[in-house]
Amino acid sequence: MSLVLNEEQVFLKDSAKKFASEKTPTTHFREVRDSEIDNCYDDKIWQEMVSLGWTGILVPEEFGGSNFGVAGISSILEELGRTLTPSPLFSTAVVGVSLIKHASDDVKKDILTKVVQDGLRLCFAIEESNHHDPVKISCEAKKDGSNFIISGEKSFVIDGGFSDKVIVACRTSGEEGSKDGLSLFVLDSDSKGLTITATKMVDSRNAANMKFENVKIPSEKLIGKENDAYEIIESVLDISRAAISAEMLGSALQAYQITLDYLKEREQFGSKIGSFQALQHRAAIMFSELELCKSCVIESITSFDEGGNDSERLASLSKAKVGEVFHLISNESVQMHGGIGVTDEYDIGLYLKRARVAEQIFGDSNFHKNRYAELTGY
Amino acid sequence: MSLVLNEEQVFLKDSAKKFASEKTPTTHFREVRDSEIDNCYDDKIWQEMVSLGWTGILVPEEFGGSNFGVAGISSILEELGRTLTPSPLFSTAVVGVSLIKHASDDVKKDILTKVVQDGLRLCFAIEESNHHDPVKISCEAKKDGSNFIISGEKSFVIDGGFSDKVIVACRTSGEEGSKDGLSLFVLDSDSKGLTITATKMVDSRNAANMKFENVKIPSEKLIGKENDAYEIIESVLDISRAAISAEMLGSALQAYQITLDYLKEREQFGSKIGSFQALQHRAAIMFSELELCKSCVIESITSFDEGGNDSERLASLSKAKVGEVFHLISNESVQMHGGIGVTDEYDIGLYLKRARVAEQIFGDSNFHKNRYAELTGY
Amino acid sequence: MENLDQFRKETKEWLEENCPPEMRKPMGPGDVVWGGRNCKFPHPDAKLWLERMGEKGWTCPTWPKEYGGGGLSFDENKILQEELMAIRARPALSSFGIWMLGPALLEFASEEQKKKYIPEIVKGEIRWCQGYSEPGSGSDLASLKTKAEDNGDHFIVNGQKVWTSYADDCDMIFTLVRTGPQEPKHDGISFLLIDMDQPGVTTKPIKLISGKSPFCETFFDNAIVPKENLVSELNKGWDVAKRLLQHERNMIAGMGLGGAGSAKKKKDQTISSGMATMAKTYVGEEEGKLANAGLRQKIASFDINSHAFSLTMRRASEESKSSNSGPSPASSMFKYYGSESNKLRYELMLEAMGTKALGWEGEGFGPAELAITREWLRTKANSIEGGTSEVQLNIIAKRVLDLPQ
Amino acid sequence: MENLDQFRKETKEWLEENCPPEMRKPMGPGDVVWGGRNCKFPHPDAKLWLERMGEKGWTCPTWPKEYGGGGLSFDENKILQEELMAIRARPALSSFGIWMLGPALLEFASEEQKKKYIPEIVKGEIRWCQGYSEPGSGSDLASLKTKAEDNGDHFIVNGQKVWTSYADDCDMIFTLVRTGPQEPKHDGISFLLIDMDQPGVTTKPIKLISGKSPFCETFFDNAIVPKENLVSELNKGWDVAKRLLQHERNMIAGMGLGGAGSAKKKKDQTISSGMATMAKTYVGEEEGKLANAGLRQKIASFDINSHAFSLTMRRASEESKSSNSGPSPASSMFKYYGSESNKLRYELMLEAMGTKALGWEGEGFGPAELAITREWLRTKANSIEGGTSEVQLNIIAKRVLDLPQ
Repeated sequence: MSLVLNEEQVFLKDSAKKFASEKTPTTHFREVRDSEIDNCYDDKIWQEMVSLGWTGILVPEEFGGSNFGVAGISSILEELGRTLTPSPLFSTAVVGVSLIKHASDDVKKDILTKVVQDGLRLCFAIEESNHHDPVKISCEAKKDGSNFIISGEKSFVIDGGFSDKVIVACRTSGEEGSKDGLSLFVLDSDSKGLTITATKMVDSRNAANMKFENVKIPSEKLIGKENDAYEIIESVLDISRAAISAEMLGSALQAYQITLDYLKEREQFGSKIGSFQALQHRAAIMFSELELCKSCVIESITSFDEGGNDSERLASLSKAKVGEVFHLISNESVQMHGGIGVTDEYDIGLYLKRARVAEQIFGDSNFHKNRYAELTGY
Repeated sequence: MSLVLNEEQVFLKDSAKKFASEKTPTTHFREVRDSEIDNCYDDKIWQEMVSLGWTGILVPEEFGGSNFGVAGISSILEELGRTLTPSPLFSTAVVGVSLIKHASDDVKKDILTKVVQDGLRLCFAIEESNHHDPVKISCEAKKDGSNFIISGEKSFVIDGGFSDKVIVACRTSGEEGSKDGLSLFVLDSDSKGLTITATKMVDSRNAANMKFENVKIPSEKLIGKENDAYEIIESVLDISRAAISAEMLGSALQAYQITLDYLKEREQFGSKIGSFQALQHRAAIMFSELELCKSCVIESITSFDEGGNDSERLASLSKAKVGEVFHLISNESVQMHGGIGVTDEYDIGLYLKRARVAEQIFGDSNFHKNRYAELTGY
Repeated sequence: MENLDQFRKETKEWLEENCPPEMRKPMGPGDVVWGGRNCKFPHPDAKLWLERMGEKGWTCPTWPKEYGGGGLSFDENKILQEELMAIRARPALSSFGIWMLGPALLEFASEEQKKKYIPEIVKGEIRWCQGYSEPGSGSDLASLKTKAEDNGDHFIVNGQKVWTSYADDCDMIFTLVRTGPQEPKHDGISFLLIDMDQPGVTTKPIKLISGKSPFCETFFDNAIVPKENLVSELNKGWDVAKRLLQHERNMIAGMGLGGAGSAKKKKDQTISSGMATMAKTYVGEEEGKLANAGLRQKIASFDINSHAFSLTMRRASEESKSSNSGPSPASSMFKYYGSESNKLRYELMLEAMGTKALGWEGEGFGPAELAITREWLRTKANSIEGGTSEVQLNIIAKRVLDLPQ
Repeated sequence: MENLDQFRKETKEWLEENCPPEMRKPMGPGDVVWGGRNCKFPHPDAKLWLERMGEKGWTCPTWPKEYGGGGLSFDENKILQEELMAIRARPALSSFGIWMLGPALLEFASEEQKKKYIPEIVKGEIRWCQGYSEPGSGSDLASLKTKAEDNGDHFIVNGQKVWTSYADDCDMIFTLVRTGPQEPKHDGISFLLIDMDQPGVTTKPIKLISGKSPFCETFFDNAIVPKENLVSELNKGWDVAKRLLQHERNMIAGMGLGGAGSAKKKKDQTISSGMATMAKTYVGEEEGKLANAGLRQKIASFDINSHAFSLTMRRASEESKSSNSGPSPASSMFKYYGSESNKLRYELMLEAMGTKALGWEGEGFGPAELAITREWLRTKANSIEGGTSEVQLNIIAKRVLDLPQ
């Protein structure tokens, strides 16, 4: 795997950087947050992203996408993460698109084209408890002629509160906890029997609780094979874990930069506080940790496009390491800012809030450390 | 429990402090270490300890002891720990005596009197693997008329290389790992069929491997009831864990003091290195940790004498916390000394070596964290 | 000893008679009585209870009787607290006057000032807030810029304070102001008591990352302060401040408690860790053990440190009992460890609760869960307010360890 | 590309022909060839191998041909290293001349000096040691006191160095000496090459906590050094030293590798962690997982950091490949992280092995176990030698992060 981005990826990253600094600096996030819009994103911005082709980066060219790969979309997310840009890009263009790629040709054509052209919004309903667990699934889909009937509950559905389509992981056979017997379906979010409650999270984004009460769905909406979705789920989760790590890295880098700037500017006891050795050492350690994170992220995001055979483990490496470092940096940043760090007026606290939510997306550091150990054979 | 020593205990502590500084400063340890004596302790010093009554502190008055309690002997060990004083005091006067107190009257009278008067040396053979585990016992004692026949192996027997008597934990029934079926015996170290190999540890003390090959021992040498030794073992281990924590605390305090002195004296870049804020903060954190250790140790060592009902958990608290802090301090001390810290000529490295061995005695921090959680109900 | 038994008996009787039944019920968040000119009592009994306790001086049990305090000895106060606890009596009065200003006045104020202000604090007649920090001066408190100019029989004060808790509800503020701009910075500071009921003093609440807060910014725009409101000598306010900061540190340090060690033992000797019990409900258990091994290990470490810390608080109190030395530089250790520990407690709760601890408001979360999210954010200030952790470590290094400057 | 294929082919052939079979066997601890006037070869083939490799300049493959080096490009060298690896060839020569002095001479020395010293290094004819640290100057290297006085055509050197590795077996020492006591301390230092084969130079081995060591104290008592042995200008030695220190840091940083990430993948795609495999033999496993959950968690954290670190080393090399900038201040990061990581590796091994890792000598322990105990102690010096971790963090803070002084 290459540990340096190629020209195409650098280009995408640069344009995202420009976009974030011009159109979605953190003031944009604050506007959306403090507005009456429940969605917590700005549809105008979303349409601009769509017209830049970002929703099509993982979409094959035959459906209008650019197929620029996981490293491409992740590089964009990293830059958007710097300014905490709120948008359904991750849930739609990474998670949703990667799932739909396994659907039937008809479904693919229908949905992917709309994602690329109109910014159709997708979300993935998988979690059923307060901790990520891709096999702890009891939401049931029962075959009923040429239909399936879905019953059960889902929680922490990222961007689930305002999605157009929902992709849901159900149990079609086997016990809760088993890898066998999982199936994926795609359905409209306004399907009969589906109740969606958008929850407002501490990072001001939305995640949703969903309740399926005998939701009827035709067999054509099955993604992949019945009972056999586990591999698809894990492979899509790994792509998503790598991509969200990139976004988290962007946020961590920016929180660190803001703090570094503050250390160089704030005076106490007649000196810049950045001259105090204890703070210098902590800053230097964070720098080192961030360098390690950068390597994990780039190795991980390029591994999917380059067909590496260690993608699973690299995704866990990346999510575990970046999660831990973003956690550290979000705490240290607030502390180094002192009193103003805990006021809503300053941006640094926004990164702290985002850090904890992002840590939980598709497995926290504990989960991924454990998975890394298992994949390494102990 | 009192968190302040009483007068008697303060007196014992003060006389031990005087003893350590006058008779066994670290130069004494070095002499013994570099001499040809295999025992790694000085018999003259040992006899002085005996004549001061230290071996009798846990011995009831009827056998010539003073019965001054666990807090008394532990306070002495703390002071001896400061100068890394090598002696069989811990293995004899704490572990050995506490075990023998559960023996028959005849055995008690015989052994305890000799411990108090002549400094008879005792050791406890319990471990069978490289990690402490008081129920992982397969060394077997088979009943044979009025005798038992012992077969099996023991390792890491503290001071086992030069003991007069060995107390051995055997399995008389049940499976390895079971609490039931354990029995204790006391026997002479020159018993027929017993092979003792003294090992030289990194702290220059001795621990022994023991091989029992059909060692015959009369039933009267059973301590406590057959098959029922588990409770005795755990209660003695807890006393021993508390006492060794006190010794470790003494060593940690001294290693810290040596380092603090060095920080005030060593110059680099035209300043005392103790003026560098990064080192100051690390020193201040270690100070705080040591204060916590002091509280754990005193609460734990007084709990046995005052009949507290939380002694088990306090022993684990103390061993876990002091183990971790001594670990930290031994590492930080060497680092803060720089180059001379890793030379044999300076004392600080001796504390590092001692720290790791003491950490392993009757359970490392991992073991005791786990035990603390279990005793607390999770 | 006999006297103490007698005291216990009388106290028990007095409390039985005087503590209204309503005041023995558990408190809700709105039930704190802060006193002050516009005091809001949650219940008429709360007023009665404050009056009775204030009359006896038992809102400030150990303060001298001559200024309205209870005049109790260390041991008598221990008994009083035990008996209050026994009937689960609510605190009659909570106040920064009691916790912070009072002790400083007793040590530094003139006889007239003590006579005037201490009884008001004891009875809860005046509600005080603290005006130390300024926007430019955080840890470096002495760099404060709010200035008081001599104008004959009064000072004219101009400037701004931040982090003044409850300033918008308070009657008076005790402040540090610069009176000697020419002096080296510590020597030009004075300690002033300022009445907030005047046009020259205005306040504005501060919004925190955790949401609304009791903190305010307080602005002085030609505020008038009579000269008799100067405590200690002119330009000697720093000594008062230092002592007050130690009191504040001790207050905040106490928050680090609450792990397994401080858990109450039940009669059947089961000991439980609040954290682990809570975690079990969110991650489950296997054979009695917390299901997540990594989390279990972290909670055990936390509980051990918490236990050790609470023992250390107790040891310090036992040790100081005889020497009666008051707050020492070691209080920095408690402030440091306590606030870091409290932050860690909430991080662990978040880890245990997963997505359930990440709600902000609205549906999908229980009220207790939402409260934990907010409190987690609130704890981030623990290691900043009352002197940052870094400042505490500096103090330990210099004053306790005597390391070179 | 074609040229490279051709180069690979020729290299393969040459190695096949010239690398003696004995030199393709795994090395024991005594098999390192250090070169020098009194070089001890473990086997006659080692001498042959050194002569052949030295002749081609392949002991220093990328150094210029005109001074005896191999003159290879970056890519050619990569191929050479791959081919050497493929036949498991032993290094023909290990030397501080190659690792440290040579690159500095190529950058700073005069033409005459390069012509004289570089070929000797390439061929392993002279064994060099480094004389930087002094008893009073650890991290503050520039406070060194060893002085060189001008005495016409030579200097007279007096003073003492410590931590001179293998000084007792070396022929020459490159040193920093004070030539300008009047100057500010960095400006009065010169870089001198001193022949140790003279009565004025004596050495004494240093015993470490880990036992015997290659380190020595080196004493200069009126040692004579010809003026042509001065590298760079008089009083400009600090520039040479700084560059050399960066090389040293890079060398030591490499030691932090070796966790799961750097483990070789076998054909069947199983990936293994050396640490975990080792730990399993000492603490056992349950259903394929390391039996001790706490230790498993710690090893996973370590492996993750190790993996991330090795990726970062690789990334840095890929990034610098095009820019060819040589060691940067970021090398401090590698030195810091690598040495801390290596210390942690051994602490974890001790934790896994329990009492088995605590033997010093004699019966009861395997040779590998005893070696780990010693190496654990030896790693404590990793974060001290070549600039302490604290110094590295200072450098990052100042040079990389540009934080104020």
